[in-house]
Parts: sequence; C-alpha cells; structure tokens
Amino acid sequence: MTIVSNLPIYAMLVSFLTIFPIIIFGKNQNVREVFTFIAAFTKLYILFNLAKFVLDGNVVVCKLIQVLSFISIDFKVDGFGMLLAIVASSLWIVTSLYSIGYMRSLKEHAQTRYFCCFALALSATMGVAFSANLLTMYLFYELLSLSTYPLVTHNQDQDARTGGRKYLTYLLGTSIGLVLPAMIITYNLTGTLSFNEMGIFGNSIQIGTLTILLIMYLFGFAKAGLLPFHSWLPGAMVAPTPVSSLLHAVAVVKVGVFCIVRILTQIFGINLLSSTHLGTIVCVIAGLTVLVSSLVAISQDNLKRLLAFSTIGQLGYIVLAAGVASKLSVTGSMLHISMHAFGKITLFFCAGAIYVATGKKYISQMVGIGRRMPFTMVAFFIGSLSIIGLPLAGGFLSKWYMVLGTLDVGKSWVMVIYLISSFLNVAYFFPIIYKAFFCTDNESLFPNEIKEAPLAALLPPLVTASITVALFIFPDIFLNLAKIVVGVN
Amino acid sequence: MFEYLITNYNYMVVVFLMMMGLWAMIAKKNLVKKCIGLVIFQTGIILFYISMGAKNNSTIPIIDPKYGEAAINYANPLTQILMLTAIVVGVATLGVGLMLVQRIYKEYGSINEDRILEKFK
Amino acid sequence: MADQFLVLIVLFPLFVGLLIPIIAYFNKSVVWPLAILSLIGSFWAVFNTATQLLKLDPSSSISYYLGNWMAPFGIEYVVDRFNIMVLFAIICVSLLTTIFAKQVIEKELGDNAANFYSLFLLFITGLLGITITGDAFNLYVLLEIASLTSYGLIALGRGRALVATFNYLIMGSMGACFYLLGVGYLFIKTGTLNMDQLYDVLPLLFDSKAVLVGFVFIILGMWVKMAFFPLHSWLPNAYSLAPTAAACLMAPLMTKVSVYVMIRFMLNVFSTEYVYSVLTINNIIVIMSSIAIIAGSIYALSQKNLKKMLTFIIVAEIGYMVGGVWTGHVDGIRGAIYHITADAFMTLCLFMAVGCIVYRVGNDKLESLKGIFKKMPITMICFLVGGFSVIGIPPTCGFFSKWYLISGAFNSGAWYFIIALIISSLINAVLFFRIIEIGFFGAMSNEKPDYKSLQSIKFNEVPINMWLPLVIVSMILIILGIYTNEIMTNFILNIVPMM
Amino acid sequence: MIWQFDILLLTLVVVCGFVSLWIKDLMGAVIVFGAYSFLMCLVWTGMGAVDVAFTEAAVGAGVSTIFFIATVFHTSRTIRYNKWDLSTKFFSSIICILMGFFLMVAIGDFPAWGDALSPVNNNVAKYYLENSMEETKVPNVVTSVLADYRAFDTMFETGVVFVASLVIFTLLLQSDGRKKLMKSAFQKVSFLNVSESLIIRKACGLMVPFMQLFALYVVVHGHYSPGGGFQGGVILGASLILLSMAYDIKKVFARFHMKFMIKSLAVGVLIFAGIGLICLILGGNFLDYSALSKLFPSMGSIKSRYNAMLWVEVGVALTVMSGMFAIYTSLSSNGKFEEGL
Amino acid sequence: MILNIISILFFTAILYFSSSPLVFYLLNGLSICLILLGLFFFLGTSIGVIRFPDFYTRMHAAGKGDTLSSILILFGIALFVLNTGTLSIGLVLVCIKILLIINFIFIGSPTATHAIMDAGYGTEVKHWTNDSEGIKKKK
Repeated sequence: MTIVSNLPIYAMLVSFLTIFPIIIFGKNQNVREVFTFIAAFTKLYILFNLAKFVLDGNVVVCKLIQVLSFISIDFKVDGFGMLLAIVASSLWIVTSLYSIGYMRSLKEHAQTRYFCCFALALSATMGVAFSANLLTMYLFYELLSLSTYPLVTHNQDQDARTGGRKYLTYLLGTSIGLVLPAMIITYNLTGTLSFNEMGIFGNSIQIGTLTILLIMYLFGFAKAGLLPFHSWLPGAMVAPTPVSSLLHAVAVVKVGVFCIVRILTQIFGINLLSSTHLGTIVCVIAGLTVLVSSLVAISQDNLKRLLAFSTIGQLGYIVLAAGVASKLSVTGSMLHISMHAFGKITLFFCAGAIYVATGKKYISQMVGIGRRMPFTMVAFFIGSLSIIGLPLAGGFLSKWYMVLGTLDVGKSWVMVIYLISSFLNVAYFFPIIYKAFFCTDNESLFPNEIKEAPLAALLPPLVTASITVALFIFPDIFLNLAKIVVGVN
Repeated sequence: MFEYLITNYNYMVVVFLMMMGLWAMIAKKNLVKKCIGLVIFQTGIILFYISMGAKNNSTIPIIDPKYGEAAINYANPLTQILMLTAIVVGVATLGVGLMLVQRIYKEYGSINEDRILEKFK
Repeated sequence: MADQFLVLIVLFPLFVGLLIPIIAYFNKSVVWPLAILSLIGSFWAVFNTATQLLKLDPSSSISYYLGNWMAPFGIEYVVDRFNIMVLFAIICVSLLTTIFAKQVIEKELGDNAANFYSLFLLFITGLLGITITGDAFNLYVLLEIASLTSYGLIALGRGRALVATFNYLIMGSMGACFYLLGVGYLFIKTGTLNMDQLYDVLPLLFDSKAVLVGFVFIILGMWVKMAFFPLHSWLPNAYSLAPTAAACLMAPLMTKVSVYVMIRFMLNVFSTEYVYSVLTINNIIVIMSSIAIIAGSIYALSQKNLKKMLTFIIVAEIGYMVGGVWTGHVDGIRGAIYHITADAFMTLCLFMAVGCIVYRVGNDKLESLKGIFKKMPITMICFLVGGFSVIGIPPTCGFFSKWYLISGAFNSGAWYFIIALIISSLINAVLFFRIIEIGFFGAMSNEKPDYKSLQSIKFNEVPINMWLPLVIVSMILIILGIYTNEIMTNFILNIVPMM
Repeated sequence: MIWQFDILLLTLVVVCGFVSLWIKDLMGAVIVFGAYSFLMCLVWTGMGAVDVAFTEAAVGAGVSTIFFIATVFHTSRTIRYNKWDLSTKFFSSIICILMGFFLMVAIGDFPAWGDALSPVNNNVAKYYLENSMEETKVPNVVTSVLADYRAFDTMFETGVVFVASLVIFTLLLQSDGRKKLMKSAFQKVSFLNVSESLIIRKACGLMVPFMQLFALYVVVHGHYSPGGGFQGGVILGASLILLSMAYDIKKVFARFHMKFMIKSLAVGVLIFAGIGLICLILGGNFLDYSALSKLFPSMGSIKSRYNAMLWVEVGVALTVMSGMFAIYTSLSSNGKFEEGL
Repeated sequence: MILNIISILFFTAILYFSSSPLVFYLLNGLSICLILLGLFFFLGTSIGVIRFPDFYTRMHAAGKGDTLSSILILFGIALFVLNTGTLSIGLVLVCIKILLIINFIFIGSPTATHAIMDAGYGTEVKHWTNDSEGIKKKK
C-alpha cells in the first residue's frame, strides 16, 4: 500500500538548502564544512526513517508540481530508489570528509563553488532516485550533468577545458538528442510516463519501434557509459580525485545505470524483455562494454584511468544483469550498484591519498609503495577484492546473484562473459598489488621519510574498506531493498 | 478576349504597377530609385482598392437630394477612407526613407548600394 | 467604466507617448517615471480585462465597439483567451525593458532620450493595438505605426545602423503592402473588413482563387515581418546594431506579434478546415521551417559577436513557431502558441543580459566575455537561465514548448521537423556552452587558459535597476515552465478547435 | 466613367512610372514621378474618388516631390553607371514575373470593374451611404466615415504623421550635432542666392495669404465638399513651405519656431485623442461623439457628432501642417536647419 | 483681376434679363470658341517646346502655354457652367470659384517660369547664338 508523505522532498531539499549557507559562509572554511556535515547527517537520518517504511513493503508517494495535464513532477520511493539514495548519502559524508583533507592539503582555489556544486549534485541524485516518472528523472538527470560540469572543470586549465567539453557534449548531446524524443514517443505511444511494476508498453506496439526506443534509451543515458558513449569517463579524470570519486562511485555513473535499470525493469518490464529479443540486445551491448573496457584497463598506466575503465566494465555488469531479465539477476544488478560504489570509492580514495602523499599518478612509479603506505595499500587491496568479486568483500554477493540469475534463464554465454571479465579484473588489479607489496626497489624512488597521507585523507579509504567487508558479512540492508523491488522472497 | 481586357484593364494595370515597384525596390541599386519603387508599389495597391470601389455612372459620395437616396449612384466611400490612410502612411514612410538616404550619403558619401557595401569592408 | 479597460490598454501608452515631447521641454527627468506609470496603468487594464475574461466560459470573448458603432460598420476590439496571453507577454516585456533601459538610454542616446521614449511608447501602443484589434485594416495601420517607430528606434543606433534601417524599411513596407494586398483580395470578394464577419462569410468562397491569393499574400506579408527564413535578411543587422534599449524591446516582441497575427488569420479568419484540408501546402511549409531552424542555428554558430548570434537564434525560433502551427496537429498548434509567450521572455532575458554586458564591458564581441562569470555573476546566471530555456532544459518553459512541438510533429508524421528541432537544440547547447567556457575559463577557445589572470578580475555588476528586471525575467521563465499546466488548460486548450 | 478615357490615363500612368524608374538623371526621374502622381489623381477623380484625388494631389504629388528634390539636392544627382550585374536583376525579375502571374490568375475571379452590385459596394458601404445622412447630418459620406465610423483609423493615421516627423526630426538633429535649432544664432550662408530675387518674394507674399485662407476653407468645409483635415493641413503646410522657399527657413522660423512645431504636432493628435477621451469619461465608448451631448445640452446626439467631427478635423489639420513643415525643414536643410532649398 | 469679375457680372446680367433662347445659343457659341482658342494656343506652345533650340526659348514657350491657354479654357468653362440650366446663385458661385483659379494661375505660373529662368541664368546655361549651330546637335 502507498503512504503519502513529503519526506522524500525534505531529503532532496536538505542538500539543496545547504548551498545558501555555504555561499554565505564561503569565507571561513570551518563553518562552511560544518554545514555540509550537518546536511549530510540530517539527510542520512531522513533516509533511515524513510527506509523503515520501504523495508516493510510499502511505497512512499508525494506530488510536487502538476506541470502538464498528463505529466507532473512527483516522487515515488521504492526499494531501488531507496538503495541508491542510501548509497549516495552515506558516501557523501565520506567524500566530503575526504575532500576537505584533499582540498586543504593542496590548497585548491574556489572551494565554496566546489562544495555548492557537490551539494547540488547530491540533491539531483536524490531527485533521480525518488522520481516517479520519466520526466522527473530526465529533469534531475539534466540538473546533475549541469551541476557536475563546474566540478569536472575545477582547475580551469587547458585539459580541464577539453575534458569538460567532452563531458558536456556526450552527456547533454545524448540526453537532448536521444532521450527527449524517446520520451515524447513513449508518451505518444502509451499516454503515460510514470513507472509501474509491469512496464507500461502494452503488446499492441510492434517490435520495430520498441527496439528503436530501447536503443535510444540505452545510448541516451550516456552516464552509464555503454560502449560508444563511454569515453567521457576517462576524459573526466582531469578533475581532482574527490570529484572523480563522486563521479564514479557516488553519483554520476550510479545515476546513469540506475536510470537504465529503472527503464528496463519498469518501462519495458522484465517479462517483455525476456519474451522478446530486446533482452538479448541489452546483453550484447553490455557484454561488449564489459569485455572491451576490461581489456583496455589492462594496458593503462595512469592509475585513475585504469580505475575509470574498470568502472565502465562494472557498469556493463549491472546493465548485463538487468538485460538477462530474470528476477535473481535483477536483484544481483541492484545489489552490485551498492557493492561497486563502496569498492570503487575506496580505490579512488587510495589513489587520491597516494597522489597527496607522493604526488605519483602512474602505476610504474608505485613500485614498493606498500612498505611506505601500508594502510592505504591494504584498503586498496580490499577494494580491488570487492571489484573482482572474491568472497572476502561485498562484490562477491552481487556477482553470485547475477550468475544464479543467468543460470535460471539459461543464457549460458552471459555466464561465460562473467567468468572472462572476472579473470580480466584480476589481470589488471593484481600487478598493482604485487608491485606495491612484494617487489623491493632501490631507495631512490621512495626516500624513506614518506609516511602515510594526512589523517583526513587516510581515514575515509579505511572506513569504506571496512564497510565493504561489513557488507559481505551482513548484506541484508541492500539485499532486502533489492528483493522487495523484484518481488523475490 | 477584348471584352475581358476592357473590364479587367484596371486590375492588370494594378498588377503591373506593383510588379514594377517591387522590381525597382529589389533590383535598383540607387537608394532614391528604391524609394520611387516603394511609392509606385503603394500607389499600385491604392489604385487596386479604388478601382474596387468605383461604380459605373455614379457620382462622388456626397449625398445631395439631386442624386437621391439610393446607394447605387454614389461611389463607395469605404475604399476611399482606407486609401486616405494608405497615402498618408506612404508619405510618412517615404519621408523616413529619404531622411535615411540623406544620412547615409552624409556618412558614406554615396547612395549607391554597392559603393556603401564596399565601404563596410 | 468596467468594460472600458479594453481600450485603456492602448490609450495609456498612446497618450503618454504623445505627451512626452511636450513635457520634455519643461523637465527631462520626469520622462522615465512617466513612461513606467503609463505601462503600469496599461498592465492594470490588461489585468482587469483578464479577470473579466476568466469569469466567462472558455471559448467566449469580450468585444468593444469604438465609437459605439456595431461590429461590421465601426472598428471592433476583440479579446479572447488567445490574445490575452500575448497581451500579458507584451506588457510584461515592455514594462521590464523600460525599467531596465534607464541608464542604457542615457549612456547611448544622451540628449534626444525624450524622443526615444516617445517612440518607445508608441511602438508598444502599436503592438498592443495589433494584438487586440478585430479589424483587418486597423491592423495594417497599427502595423505601420509599429514599423515606423521601429525604423526610428533602430536608426538611432550607431555605425552601420542606418543602412540596416534602410533595408528594414524597404523589406518592412514591402511586407506591410503584401498584407494590405491580401486584405484587399479578401475585401473584394467579401466586402467586409471585420475578422469575425470574414470568418462567417469565407466558407462559402473556399474554392475561389482570389481568396487563395489573398491568403497567400497575407501569410507572405507576415513572413516578411516576422523574418521567416528566406525573407530574414533584414533582422540580424537591424537588431544587432540598434541601441540596446530598442533591441531589448523589439527583439522579443515584433516577430512574435507577427506570428500571432499569422496564427489569428489561420485559426480565426480562415478556419482550420480551410488551411489544413483545402490547401495542401502545410507539409511544404513545415519543411521550409525546418530549413529555417537549421539555417538559423548554423548562422548563429558562425557569428563572432553576441547580439548577432542572438538574432539568428530568433530566426530559428520563428522556424519553431511557424513549423509548429503548420504541422496541422492540435499539439503542434498549442506548442506554437505557448512558444510565443515563452520565446518572448527568453529573448528578453538574453537581450537584457547582453545589454548589461555591453553596458559594463563596452562591446559584445566574444573576446570581451573573458572571465565574465567572476565580474558579473548575477547577469551571467540569468543569461544561463535564458540559455537553458532556449536549449530546452526541463524546469524552464523552453522545454515544454519543445515538448508540444515535437509531439505535434510526431503525431502529424513530420519527422524532419523533429530532427530539425533536435539539431537546433544541440547547436544552441554548443552556442551557450561556448560562452560559458569563455566566461568560466577566462580564455578564448584557442588560447591557453591560465588561472592567474582570472584572479585579477573583480566584482563589477550593473546598477540595481538593470539587473533586477533581469532576475525577474529569469524567474518568470522558470515559473512559466512550472505552471505550463495552468496556462495550457485555461488559456490555450480551447483556442484550437478539435481537428 | 468613360472607359476609353480611363484606359488612356492608365497607360499614361504606367508609362510615366516606367520612365521615372528608367531615367538615369535623378532630378529628371523625380519630376517625371511628380507627373506620375498628378496623372494618378486624374485617374482617381475619374473613378469618383475625389477626396483621395485631392489628398494625392496635395500630399502625394506636391509634398513628396519636394521631399525628393530636397534629398536629391543634398545627395548626388546623377547615378554613376555601374556594370550591369546580371544576378540580382535577373533573380528579382524572375520573382516579380512569378508573383505577377500569380496575381493575374486571381483577376478572373474578380467582379467586373465598376459594377455596383459587387460585394464590396453592397455589404458595409451600402450602410454608410444610406444611414450616414440621418446619423451624422454630414452630406460628405467620406468625412463622416473618416471622422466618425472609423475614427480610430484616422487617429492612428495622424499618429503615423506624428511619428514620422518625430523620427525624421530626431535623426537629422542627432546627425548634425550642432543644436543650433534651440539657440537662435543663425549665421548667414552666402550660397547661390537664387532665392533672393524680388519678384518671387513679392508673388509669394501675395499668394500665401490666399492659400492659407483656401486651406482653412477646405478644413472647415470638409462636411459639404471634398476635403477635410488632411488636405487642409497639407495646404497650410505647403504655404509655409512656399514661404520658406521664397525667403529662407530663418525667416519662417522666427514666426513658427521648431520647438513650437513639435508641440503643435503632439497637440494635434492630442486634440483628436482628447475628444475621444472626453467621450470615454462621459460614459460612451472611446470616440463615441454622441456622449458629448451630455456636455452641451443644447446639442442632440447627432448635432454633437456633427460638431465633434469638425474639432477632430481641426486637430488633424494642425498635426499634418506642422508635420509636413517639420519634415520639409529637416530634409531640405539636411539637419542644419538654417538654409532651405 | 477686376476685369474678370466685371465680365462675369455682365454675362450674368444678360442671362438674368433676357431669357430668350437666342442669347443661350450665343453664349454657348462664345464659350466653345474660347475653349477652342485655348486649345489652339496649347498646340502652339507644345510645338514651341519641341522645336525651340535652347533652354531659354523653350522655357519661354512653356510659360506662355501655362498662362494664356489655360486662362482661356477656364474662362470658356466658366461661361459654359453659367449656361447650364436655370440661373441660380450656386452656379454663379461656381463661376466665381473658377475665376479665382484663373487669378491664381495668373499670378502663380509666370512667377514659376521666372524662377526657373533665373535659376537657369544663375547656373550660366549658355544661350543659342547664330554661329553656335552645334548646340542643338551637341546636346
């Protein structure tokens, strides 16, 4: 049954309203940071008592504005939205702590602008998570890509400009070029845009338009980084590390994948995907993305680019699982969103810590770093475990469900893709760890006085690493959320 | 054919005048000639309206008992009112146009469109 | 007194416009407040008419006989749900421009500012008259007043404004004469000038060639006045070289009012059944408008200075409206009608922002925009809101009008129109983000941006009475976007008869 | 309307138009254009549109020829023969021919020229002809429709004259920069003292009073004979122009200063609109003269309409007079306002 | 000026007193030959304008045409108007209006011709002399 309450709006507005105090107290940093934390904690608190409703099976609905006679901007919170919201807000706390450490140590310019855009990006993510229909999702999706532009081009130099330009052309171009017409065509075909469990396409619409629509949606939401439109992600590595962590783990990419999975499950509907050949199209595209990105990741030398390509691969996993369109695999994909978030953010924090402490970006320079910065590298190790999907970290569970899902439906070639890509993940993570810990190198590379990064930059990776391990042990928060949505008991 | 020519001669002259005015406005390079074309175009339309309202063997629309009451034997006053306005508007536009020609000549020293464009380069 | 508001709308600016040259000899400083007072009075009149109108049932209209002569014999003012919306747009735009334009006029025009204000107000009277009048010939006279004042306003600009005005004069009077010719062709067949009576008489004459030629010439005349693509050569020079205050007033309104006239003739004089079923040219015109959209956007891309770029965006927007109406589907027409008001405010927001930049920076070349974000944050944010609305980002009204246009085109099978709309939104996105880049990075696209030069730029905003209307307009853009539903249901829905 | 006479005149008109466009020497073209306008007046008188012919003669032929001559005088007289660039000429002739053909097609559909039963003459115009006499007591139906039935059009028409002269005055004033106009310190320019000759001055001195008298007759007599505000105003303006040609602008300015001109421009239109406003205040619709009978009890609604039209005509004459003279002085002195033609 | 008015009064007096048809035909005949005379003069002037060699002489001929022939024609028309139908004050008024036109032309057109000649002389337009045969050809 549905409960009408405007908690979701408060959740969304909290981070939106913090922008004004941040601007007002822009001058002295401490007060400004305090406000960010207050906002983060209140948001988390709101989300938890929202989760209480969602966990015992009902959906929270609230209406915002009746924009057109048939479309309105209103929110509907279900398990899947809840999952993304919790992931995003919890990581927001960690990331803001990390960015304070990062910014202050590197004495970055325009920090007020940074934190405002951060808060705006978060409220946009909330908006997407709670959106009840395609228009609201599109609205907040656009808002997100616009609010993250100043973050990506933060250090305002030449390659920041090229990265920002590529970022915008991909995201805005595909969203206006493909999603807008697709949305309008969907509206004209079905008369409504709101999500519902079984998908809104009746069987009257012939398969041709459906395939075109599917392709438009898949490539329209370029944030999910499917193959042809993925190159903005490595391009966005120009941004400072907390931003790239935001991009990869907390908000941007997650939102992209969230939208695609939402559309696949609640616009097209699982049984429509499985019955027609639409599901296979999704699997082919996603599979290609996974394989190609993992192969490219192996040859990368810059650590952050490597992580970027691995993210593309992991997103491909999520879409692949959704494409398989069986109940178990969809739960697996939803679960993987949270697992991947925590795992990847740890990796990015470590990369950031290494950069802050040693100023090194390239893996070839990181020989024997394990001895100098043991804690960071341990966190890095746990994070990579989660990405690869080995038992010690949370990643394993989601992959487990995904593989079970493929077995139900009997798509064996998808399972083959899973295995190959896991091997490839190992192939690009293991050399880093091996170089860091096991091989010694001459002293010149690392004068021994380098110690760990400052506490503010060291603590967050450890926290997220411990959360990844915790998720492996009691994953029930996200698991139940995913299960409720899919209806598996 | 001759009969057709007679009855519609007016309208043909109207069309011809308008096309002459239009041609002058577009093709002529000299700005004053363009203004002349403009006024010819407008007088063409005025002729069209007036010949619309003309009636055979009818007198000017001043009602006096000699010609009686019926509307048949008076010319159509409505088209004449419209054309009074059109003439005055035409002269107003002409005045503004000629003022612009003078200012352009003072600024660029020539009233030939090509010379002026060369000066812009 | 209650039903006199209709004529008061036009009388307020007319009287003050006439009084200003006289008052200006006594003291010059009273002219600006007087102008604002007259527009507020007119706004009050529009507001009252609107309240009266909303009480009646949707498809009815209020009419007002000038000189107390019944409809076909005297001139009649008609206000229905459609032109009350356009009236609101005109009044708000002109009020905000007058508030905005005080310093700009003093800076650019100096001593003959009084005459400028008088032309300013008479231009607004002309536009208001065009929107309300129910008589075809009266519309021609008001069209002439509006164009004559706009020649005056533009010619006061600098540099090559004179040659631009001369071209505008020739094209403008050509357009007006085409309109007059079209009305003449209708007049000779029907004998009446009143639009409602034409609506009743014309159905009997649908097969006659004269009515067809009349229709073609009226539409042709309006196309020249609204600068539809093949006939648009006068607009870019005219609006970019005009004084800022004049550009801010004319750019949003002049073209939109001619679109309004075209739609009024298509829907209320020649019934939709004539335009879409008897004539089979609406597909060709939709193709032409798609070409207009794409050409306008490409031209805008190749421009070096800001105002010229905005004028070409206007040309593209006209393509939206004309294409929207001619798709023939109900959604398309509603989208075009909604786009009139939306686009008026969008263009006003952009031109005002450029006005502020020119006021502070001196010229509107793209080079002079370096580091503008730091120097004039408020103006640039409003410029962005305007830009987003032109691109069609959801909360702003641009998105919803595009929504209707695309769905109208989709239902009527005009896929090329959808492609043109999408391409032009993408090009608009490139245009505006190019400006954001220059403003944000403080360096042209070819130079290397370095952060040090950005530090030196300090905060240097325009005076309050310039950026306040700007903020109000960008607010209106968003509010208009959000409340599209109210506007649609009680203003636009019942204009278009079901087809 | 004897059709042979009409055809002759129309062919002459077309020939004049073509010649005026074709002649190389601008002054010649302008003179031929003057002839073109006068022939046009004849055509209209033939068709019974006497008021329009009167206006065309006074405004179209008289004043605009003077404007043309003033402009040609201040710009170059001959056209430098440029090469015959085929592209624009060819392109525009194609357009014109196409448009002409398109217009011709519709001619077949028109009612025959001059038949009294065509819809144009039967629908609204019939009402005017029959009811104007008892509703406004004005025999000249043209003036009654002009000043009463469609008075709103005429108000905006005077507005057009006001706007045009304001635009021309402002722009030429702005161009010159020297605001001598406001100060009265003119310096004498010895320049081709053609207009010094005694004979012209004396003749003009003799003629101008009669002209002004005739102009007033035309304005006031608009109800009974062709004429009215516009024609009278233009003749008044023409008399002033004649004076400024015989003597020079400085002399006329002494009596009729430019500042006064702008004010009388605005006052004329304000009289017209003011009367409308008074009717509005008195309860009738805008420009509904019968409401004035409340103001002057002696006059019934019809009588008040009759007189209101007279005042309105005076307002129009005032505007048109000062308008035409303002335009003449600005154009002929090219903004310097000290030495006319 | 006065001459005109006297002559018209003289004619109205004749008509008023003797209403016999003979006078009617006489007056009609008079107006017709007046108009013919006027037309004849017009013919003369137009031939003059074409044939005369240089500016001044042509201008002289044009001047003649304006004043003399138009006055004759107008006088003829005045008489003709006087003659239509019964003698009423309205008709006499129309006659006097035509007379006013005659006076106006009588003052106006010679001055105009004079002004043009003066301007021609001012800008040194060359005269035609015996030996300068070539002027006509050259122009």
